[in-house]
Amino acid sequence: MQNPYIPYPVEVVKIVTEVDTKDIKTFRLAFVNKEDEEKFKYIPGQFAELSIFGKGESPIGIASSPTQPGYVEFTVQKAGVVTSALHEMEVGTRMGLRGPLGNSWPIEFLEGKNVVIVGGGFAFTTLRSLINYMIFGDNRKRFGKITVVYGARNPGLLIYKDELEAWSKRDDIDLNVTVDKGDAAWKGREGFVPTVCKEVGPSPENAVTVICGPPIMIRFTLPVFFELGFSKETIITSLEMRMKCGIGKCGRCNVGSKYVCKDGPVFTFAELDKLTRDF
Amino acid sequence: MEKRLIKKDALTGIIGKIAQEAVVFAPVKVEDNVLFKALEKGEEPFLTYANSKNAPKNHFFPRSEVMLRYTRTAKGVEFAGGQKEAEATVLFGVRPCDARSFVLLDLLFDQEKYKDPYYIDKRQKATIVALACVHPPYATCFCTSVDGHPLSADGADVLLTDLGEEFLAEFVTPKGEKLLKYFGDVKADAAAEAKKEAVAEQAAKEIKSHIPAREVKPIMDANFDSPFWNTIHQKCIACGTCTYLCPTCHCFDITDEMKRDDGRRLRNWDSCMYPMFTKETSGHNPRPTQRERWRQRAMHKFSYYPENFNAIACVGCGRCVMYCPVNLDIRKIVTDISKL
Amino acid sequence: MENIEKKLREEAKRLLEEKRVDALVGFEAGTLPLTATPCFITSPEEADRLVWNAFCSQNLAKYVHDLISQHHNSQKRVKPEDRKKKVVGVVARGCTTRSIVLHLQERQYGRDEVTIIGVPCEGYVDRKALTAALDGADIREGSLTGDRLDILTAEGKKEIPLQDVLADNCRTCRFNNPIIHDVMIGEPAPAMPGAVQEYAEVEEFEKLSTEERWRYFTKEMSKCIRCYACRQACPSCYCPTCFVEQTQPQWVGLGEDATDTQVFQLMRLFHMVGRCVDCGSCVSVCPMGVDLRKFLKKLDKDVFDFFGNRAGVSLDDPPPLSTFKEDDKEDFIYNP
Amino acid sequence: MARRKFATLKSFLDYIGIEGDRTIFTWVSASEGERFANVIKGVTAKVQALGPATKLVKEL
Repeated sequence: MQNPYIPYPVEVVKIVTEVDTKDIKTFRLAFVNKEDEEKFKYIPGQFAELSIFGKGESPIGIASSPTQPGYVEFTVQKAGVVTSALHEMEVGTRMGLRGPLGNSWPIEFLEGKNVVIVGGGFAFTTLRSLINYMIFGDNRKRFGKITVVYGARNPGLLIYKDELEAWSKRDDIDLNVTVDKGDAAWKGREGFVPTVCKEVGPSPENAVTVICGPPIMIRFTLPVFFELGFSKETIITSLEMRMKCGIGKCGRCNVGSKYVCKDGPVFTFAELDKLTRDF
Repeated sequence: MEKRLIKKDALTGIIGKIAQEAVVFAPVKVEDNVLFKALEKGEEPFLTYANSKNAPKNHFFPRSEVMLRYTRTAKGVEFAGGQKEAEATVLFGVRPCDARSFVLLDLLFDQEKYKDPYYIDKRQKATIVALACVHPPYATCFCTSVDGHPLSADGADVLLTDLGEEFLAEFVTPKGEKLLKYFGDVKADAAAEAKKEAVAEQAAKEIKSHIPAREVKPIMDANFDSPFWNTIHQKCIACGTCTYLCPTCHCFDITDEMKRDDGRRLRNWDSCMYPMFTKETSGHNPRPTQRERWRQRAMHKFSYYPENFNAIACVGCGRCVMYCPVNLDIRKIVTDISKL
Repeated sequence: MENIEKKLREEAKRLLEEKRVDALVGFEAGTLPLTATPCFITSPEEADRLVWNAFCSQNLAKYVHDLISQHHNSQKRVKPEDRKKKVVGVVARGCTTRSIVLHLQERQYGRDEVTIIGVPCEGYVDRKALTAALDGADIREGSLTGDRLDILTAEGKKEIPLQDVLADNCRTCRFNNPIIHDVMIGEPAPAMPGAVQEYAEVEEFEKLSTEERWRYFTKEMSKCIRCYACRQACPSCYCPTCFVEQTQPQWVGLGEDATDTQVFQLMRLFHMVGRCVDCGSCVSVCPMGVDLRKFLKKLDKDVFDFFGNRAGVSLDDPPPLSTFKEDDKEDFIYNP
Repeated sequence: MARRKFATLKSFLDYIGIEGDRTIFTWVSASEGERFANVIKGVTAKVQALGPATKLVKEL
């Protein structure tokens, strides 16, 4: 019997400090045993438990794409016991990785459709995974128009700056990066995500919106998409809850009868409507 | 199914013999508590008990267990599963309500995807000898409202029923039949079976507490935001007594502990009654007050579990009713909800 | 008692009608025989639910603290001029008022935020002692007449003298009448005869050897299942985050390791120095019957012996650990 | 106030069965070098006489 609580040993091979405040870093982890990578087959939108021995585990969305073999990446904000310990780590440190866990972005459902991706702040991680997956090689042909709206409070808080730069040069992806308030060096767009979404005004025709960000952003962005004509069935999000086991046993991350860890984290708003709200 | 009759005074001897080949868990009187625990040498099982204070689930899902052990070495941390392989055990004298709790816990821990090896290993190696409640022991017993019965063999491998002069032993599973050799060779006759039928009927009649457990799910679902929830929790002191004594509660926490270079990852019981249970690092708590926590506990047992597993997550043992320090009675809550 | 109950209801009704209290905490009949359970009343019509009898065990000051601090929190974001005052009424016996005095000394709320309906007390029934007296038999029906409990169990009828099943803290209670009150119901109760031997049990225990005491401590703590009922029921345990739940650093393990449980209990107990009013709530709520009082009473005794202080018996006394005298005990200080 | 806390703590630890000689308090000023040395010597001797502590010591 495979023990789902035992992590795979991994090694930190690269650390990127993403933001000016230095409290968000991306960790690239490589499997110590090559065969484990095979077992850790994941789909964008899934998450994993990062395991720091002596500290505990923390559920984090996978930021890399399965099209990037050899490693898995996680973008982590320093907050609690585990993430603080993680931020202290150096390249070469060994830790544990348990997963992949949860459902994923519904790739099959997105295929053949125009995809609108809306991200806010540091919740952009699994969206980055999805974008990299969709634009990788031949994968790109499987999807229609890709529109991205990504916002942060200020330019210093935008993550994956190099990739944003690279994406902006491609003509098969409509990238709209915005900040709530720019600084002297900022030449891009200024404005809140909901406003930018309205300006970009994607058509609901054969389209799906994937949205991930702070609750307040979601609250104000949803009406924009409803107004544009998107239905609750075509707006998809990913939930966050305090988790421990990640496999639907420990009993804390449920929203109604569904466990965010096992039945989620990805839900359509139509599905969420049916659940008793407790989050 | 094999059935045997045994003399009433033979039970202790049988337990003694089984104990020579397997670890036996049985109710034991420890000071003022009757505890379901591993029989130690020279310890007498207490078989005239009503029910144990702690639930026998503790054997499969202990208060605290090691999931993983690790050591800090020069090369980095090395780790391995900390699971001790379970020994063969016999749980002797489990009440039918508690035996049923194993069936309910199996649904969660032994799912198709994600099997819980800690629970399953111990569960597979345990044989359950249940002791029927010929006279349901407490006025708070309500097993018949939650798909149980005082003489139910659900979850048991062997069911013992006191027929007055002797015990009827029914070997309901192949696992149970492995214990046949300890129970003598007097086969039960039709008369004994008829007697059991009568006892069963009488026992069910003696259960006086009834709740509309099967009917409340749709009412609960429709009343998630009802003002009903605004007041019931007021006297709850947010202790975990109800969940810690409950035979079906299974929520847990995972924590790490280290001492010098050695560490372990533990899973400990946790309780939905605790404010910290769902509190996130950011400080946000999706269940910010005892109102949401109580609603969660009630909904989990009577709505979510039925939805996910088609079974009510309550066996009607009455422990939470009897030992709640402030008499927050789940029977009353379910009954009151049904009237909404 | 019945007379007291009648007066209590009248008084509660009056306070609610005159809007002198916004909410009132008292006891109502429980769902099991011979029990009472805390209840919360906000309208005069509900006053008839109130009971006052020998089954009212919890220290309601716990709820007074909770209700008032919840209210304080709810007012934090309100402009000072728009803040509302809330008055919580409480049915209080001696120990309950001691806890309130303690809260007031520790500046948890103002005297004007609580209205105390004082009731005389002659002790409450210890549920575990009652169960033990019945040899574990389930109580089907029961009534209290004078000093006699008439109980029907599955095994038959039984009579038990009330005195035999009173909680230990009640038998030796020195303060069974309210220390402070706004309204007093009935006449003060006579002193409890056991009060003179308040510390007899502690003195007996002190005579044991160190190892015997350690064995007893560890044996009792091994019963603990860490459900935290003791902490949750205690009116003096009101830290917003208990040290057990702090994670940075984590002071104590959360599992069932014996030393972790001992450390949890030891720390909690020691937080009660000069703050335990001997209400017995922790003992009465403990599902496993841990003998917490053996240890709490020692703290009480030491604080009285060393500093002449008893927790919560006077609004004028400062809490013993936040004051000192020149001639305080110092014979324990090492002097090589 | 510290004196009060220590007085009750020492008494309480002793009461639950932690040997009294394991809980030792004294005042030492930074200028009292010799006294400090004596205190440490005395405490070490007391604790050595008791042997290693096993009570409240957690083993994983």
